[in-house]
Amino acid sequence: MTAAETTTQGGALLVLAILLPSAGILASFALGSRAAERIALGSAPIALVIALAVLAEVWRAGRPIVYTVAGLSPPLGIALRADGVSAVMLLASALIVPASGLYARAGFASPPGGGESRKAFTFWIMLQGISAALAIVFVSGDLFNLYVALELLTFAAVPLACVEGRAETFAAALRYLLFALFGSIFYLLGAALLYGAFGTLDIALLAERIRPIPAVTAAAALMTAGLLAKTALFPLHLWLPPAHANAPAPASAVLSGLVVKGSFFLTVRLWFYVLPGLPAIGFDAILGALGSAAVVFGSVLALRQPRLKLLVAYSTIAQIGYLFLIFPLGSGLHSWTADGWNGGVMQVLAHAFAKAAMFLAAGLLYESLGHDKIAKFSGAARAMPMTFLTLGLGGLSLMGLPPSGGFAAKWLLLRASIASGQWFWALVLIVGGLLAAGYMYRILAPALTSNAISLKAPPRRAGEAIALTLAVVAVALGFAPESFFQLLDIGRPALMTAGPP
Amino acid sequence: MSLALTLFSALAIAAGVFFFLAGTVALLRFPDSLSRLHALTKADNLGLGLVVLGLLPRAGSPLAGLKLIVLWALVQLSSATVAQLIGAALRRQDVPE
Amino acid sequence: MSASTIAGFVGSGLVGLGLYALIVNPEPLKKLLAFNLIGSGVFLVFGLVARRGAVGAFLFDPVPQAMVITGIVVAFAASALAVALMLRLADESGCIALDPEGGTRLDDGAEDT
Amino acid sequence: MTLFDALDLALAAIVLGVAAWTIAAREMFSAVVGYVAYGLLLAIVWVRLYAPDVALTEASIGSGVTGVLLVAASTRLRRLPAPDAPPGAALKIAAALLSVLVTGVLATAVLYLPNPAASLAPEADRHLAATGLGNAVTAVLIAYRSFDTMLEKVVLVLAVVGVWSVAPERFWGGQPAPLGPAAPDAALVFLARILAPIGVVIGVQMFWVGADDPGGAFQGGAILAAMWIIVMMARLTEPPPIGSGWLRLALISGPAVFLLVGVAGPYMAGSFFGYPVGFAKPLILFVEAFMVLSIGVTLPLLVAGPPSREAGQ
Repeated sequence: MTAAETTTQGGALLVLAILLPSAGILASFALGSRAAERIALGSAPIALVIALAVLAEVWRAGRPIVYTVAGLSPPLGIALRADGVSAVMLLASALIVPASGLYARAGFASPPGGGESRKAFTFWIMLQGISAALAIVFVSGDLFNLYVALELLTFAAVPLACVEGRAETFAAALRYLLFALFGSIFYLLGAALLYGAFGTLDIALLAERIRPIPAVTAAAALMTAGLLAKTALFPLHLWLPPAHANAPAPASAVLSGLVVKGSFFLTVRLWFYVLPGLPAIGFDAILGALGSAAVVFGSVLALRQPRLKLLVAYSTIAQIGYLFLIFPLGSGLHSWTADGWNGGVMQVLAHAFAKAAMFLAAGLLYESLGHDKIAKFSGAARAMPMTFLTLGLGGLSLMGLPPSGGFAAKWLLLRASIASGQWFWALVLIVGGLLAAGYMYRILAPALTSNAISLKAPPRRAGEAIALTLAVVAVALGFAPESFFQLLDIGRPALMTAGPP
Repeated sequence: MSLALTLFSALAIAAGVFFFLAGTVALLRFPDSLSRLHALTKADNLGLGLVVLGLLPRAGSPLAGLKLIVLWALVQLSSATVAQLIGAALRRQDVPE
Repeated sequence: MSASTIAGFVGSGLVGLGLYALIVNPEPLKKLLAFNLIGSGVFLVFGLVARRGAVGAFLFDPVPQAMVITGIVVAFAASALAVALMLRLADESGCIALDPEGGTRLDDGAEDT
Repeated sequence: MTLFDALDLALAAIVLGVAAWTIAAREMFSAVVGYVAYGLLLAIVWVRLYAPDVALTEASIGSGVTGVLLVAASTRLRRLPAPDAPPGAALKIAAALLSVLVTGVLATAVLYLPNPAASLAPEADRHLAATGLGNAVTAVLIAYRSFDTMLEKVVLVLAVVGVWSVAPERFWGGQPAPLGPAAPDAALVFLARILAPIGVVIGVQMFWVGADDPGGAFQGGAILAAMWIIVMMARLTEPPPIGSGWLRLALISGPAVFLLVGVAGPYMAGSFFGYPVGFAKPLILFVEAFMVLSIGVTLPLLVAGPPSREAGQ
C-alpha cells in the first residue's frame, strides 16, 4: 500500500470551491430573496477565479491536486482531488451557472419595496445549490461524499423544474424526483458493498484494492443503473423531457447543460477511476449500445416535437447518448483511447455550452412570440436574427459540423472508432449527425422564410448577448489548442495504470 | 438474598411477557377495534409494568432504576392518550378498520 | 447463521420488494413508500457491513453506522419534498397522475400564457 | 441453533412480512400504518446489529417523524381518484423478475464478502482520544467525516426551500397549515402539556450523552422535533410564518456554525474542518448544540409543509 495521501499545494482551493456556494446558500436563506440574487451573482466572479486558480495549479503541477479534509488521510478521512478533467468541468460550471443567472435577472427579480418573492428565493438559492453540488461532484475523491453531492444536486434541481408553479410542472418534478431518488439509493447500495469488501470509499484506495469478487460486480451494476437513471440515458430517460421543457429557460439551461453531466461524470469516475483494475466484463459495450440507442431514439423523437423546448429537451437525450461512447472508445490501454477519452470530454463541454445557449434562445423566443410552437415560426429569424444565430450556432455543434466543439468531439470519437476497428460506433455518429441536421432544419427552415411576423415584445438585448456568447464558446471549443488536450491528460487513469504497479 | 431477587426478576418478567402475549393474541383475535384497543392497553400497562419491575433489581444504579421508572411512566402517558384518541376517532368512524 | 448475515439477506429482500413496488404501483405515495423500503434495505446492508467490521474489542465499525444516520435523515427530507409535491399536484389538478406525456399534453392543448 | 438465532430469524421474517404487507395493502392508510410498525421493528434489528445510535435514529426519524408525514399525506390524498391505469401482467412479471434478480445478486454479493472483513474500527478508535469523545459514531459524524455532515445539513436547508417553493405565490411568507383539527382532543392537549417539557429534557440529555454513549445531535434533535410536532398537533402553538427572521436563523444555525468552525480550522488546527488539539471536545459540543437546534426546527417544518395561509392570519 502506498503512503497516506496528504494535501498538495493549492489543495485548499478545492475546499473553497465547495464552501463558497454552500455559505452562499445559508446566507441567502437567512437574508431573503433580494440578497439571494446579489449573493448568487456577486459570488460568481469569486467562483470563476477559484476555478481558474484550480486549473492553473493542476497545469503547473502536472498532476492532480489534493486536499485531505480535517487533516485526516483516507480511508478514515475524506480526500478531495482535482485532475485535468475536474478543473475543466469546474470552469465550465463556473461559466454556465452565472450566465444563466444573469439571463434570469429579468424573470426572477424580487418585488420592489423590500418584499420577498417565492420564485426569486427558490431560484437563486437552488442555483447556488447546483454550483455547490457540481463542485463536489467534480473534485470529491470519496464515494459517500459524492452520494451527499448527488442528493444536493437532486434537491436543488427538482424545485427548479417546478419553480413556475403550474400543475404539469409539479407532475414533471415529482417524476424527476422519484427517478432521482431511485438513482441515488442504488448508487448508495453499491457504495455499501464496496465499503464492505474493501473497507474504504476513497476512489484512489479502492482502485488499488479492487479485485473481481461478486460484491464488486454487483456494486458496479447497481451504481451504474442508479447513475444512468439520473443521467436520463435511454431507457431511463422518461422523466427528462417534461422536466426540462417545462422549467423556465435559465433553469432548463442549467439542468440540461450541467446537471445531467454531474451523474455522467460520476459514471466516468466509477468506471475509469475505481474499476479500471476489473477485467472487462462487457459493461463498456452495453453502455455504448445504450448510448447509441439513445442517439437514434432521442433524435427521432426530437424530429416529431411540436414545441421548440420539447425538441431541445429530446435532443438532450440524443446528445447524452454520445457521451456513453467514451466507455467503449476511451477505456483500456490502446493507441486510440486518448482520442476516445478526449472526444468524450469534449462532447460533455460542447453540449453543455451549446444546449445552455439553445435553451436560453428558446426562452427568448417564447418571451417575444408568446409561444414556442415550431409551426408558427415562419419569418421569426428576420425579426430576431441574434436569437436564431444562437440557435444556429448551437445546432452546428449538435450536428457536429466544423468548426465547432461538437465537430471536434465527434471527429475524435470517429477516429477512435475507426482506429479500434469498432466501425459500429462510427455509424452511430454519422446517423446521429444526420438526424440532428433534420431537427435543426425543422426549426430554421420556417423561421428563415420572408413572412412577416409580429412580436409581442422585442427580445431582451442582454439575454440575446448571453445566449450568443455561450453558443460562441461551444463553437470556439472546436479550436481548442493541443495544450487543452494535454490538460485533460493530467490524472487520466489509463495513463496512471500504464505506469509500474 | 440474591437468589430471591433473581427469582423475583425472572417471575416478574415472565409474567410481563405473558401479558404482552395475551395482548397480542387479543389484538389479532378480537372482533372489533374497541375491544382490541381495550385488551391492548390493559396488556401493555401490566406487561411493561411487570417487566420494568423485574428489571429494577438488575438496574445496577439508582439512576438507571429511575430511568426505567420514567420510561414506564412515559409509556403509560402516551399509551393512555393514544387509546383515548383512537377511541374518539372510532366514535367518529374516521379510521378505517 | 449470524444476526448480521440475516440482516444482509433481509436487506436484499427489502431492496427487491421495494423495487417491485416502485415499478408496479401507479400511486406516487406508494412509490414513495417503496423508495423508503429500498432505503431501509440499503441501510441494513450498511448495518451488516458495520457488524462484520467487528475486530478485537470493537463490536462494530462506526463509519458505516454514521453513514446510515446521515442516510436516514436525507431519506426523510426526500420524503418530505415528495409529499409536498404530491399534495400541491393534487390541489392543482385533482389527481396525481405521473403519466410521462401528461405534462406535455396539458401544455399543448391549452392556449399559451 | 441457539435461542438468539431463532429469535433473529423470526424477527427477519416479521420485518419482511410487514414490508410485503405494506406493499400489498389496498388502503393507503393501512399501508402507512404498516410502514410505521415496520420502522419500529427495524429499530430492533439495529439493536441486534449493535447499532444503538442507528436504532434511535431509525425509531425517531425513519419511523416516527416520517410516519407523521406519511399519515398526514395519506389522509389528504385518500379521496383522490386512482390516477394512472394499473400495470399490465407483462410489466408485473418483468418487474418481479428484475426484483428477484436484484435480490439474488445482492444476497450473493453479501454472502461472498471477503473474510476477514475490512474495518476502520481500530483506526477510528486510534483518533478518538484527539477528539475527546467516547462515542466513535459521533466522532465519525462530527470529526472524521464532518465535511459530509455539514453538507448534509445544507441538503436539509435545500429540502426546506424545496418544500416551501411549491406554495402558491400569494402565500409566500405566510404560515403552513395547522397540524391538527380546530378543536383538538382534550387527551392530546393534556399529553402535549405533560410530555413536551419532559421530552425537551430527554432530547437535550440525549445530545449531551451522545459524546460518549449512544445518542447525539441527530437523535436529540429528532426528539425536540417530535415534541414541537405534538405541541402543534394539539394546537397549543401554530407553525411559524416562513418569513420569520428568527426561524430562518434557527434553521441555518447548525450548518452555519459548522461551516464557520470548519473555515476557522486552518487557523486553529492547520486544516479545514480540523479541531485544535485539547480543545476539540468543547468545540464539537458547541457545533452539535446548534445542530440540535437546527434539526429540532427543520424536521417539524418539513412535516408542516409549504405556507398555505397569508401572513398574519
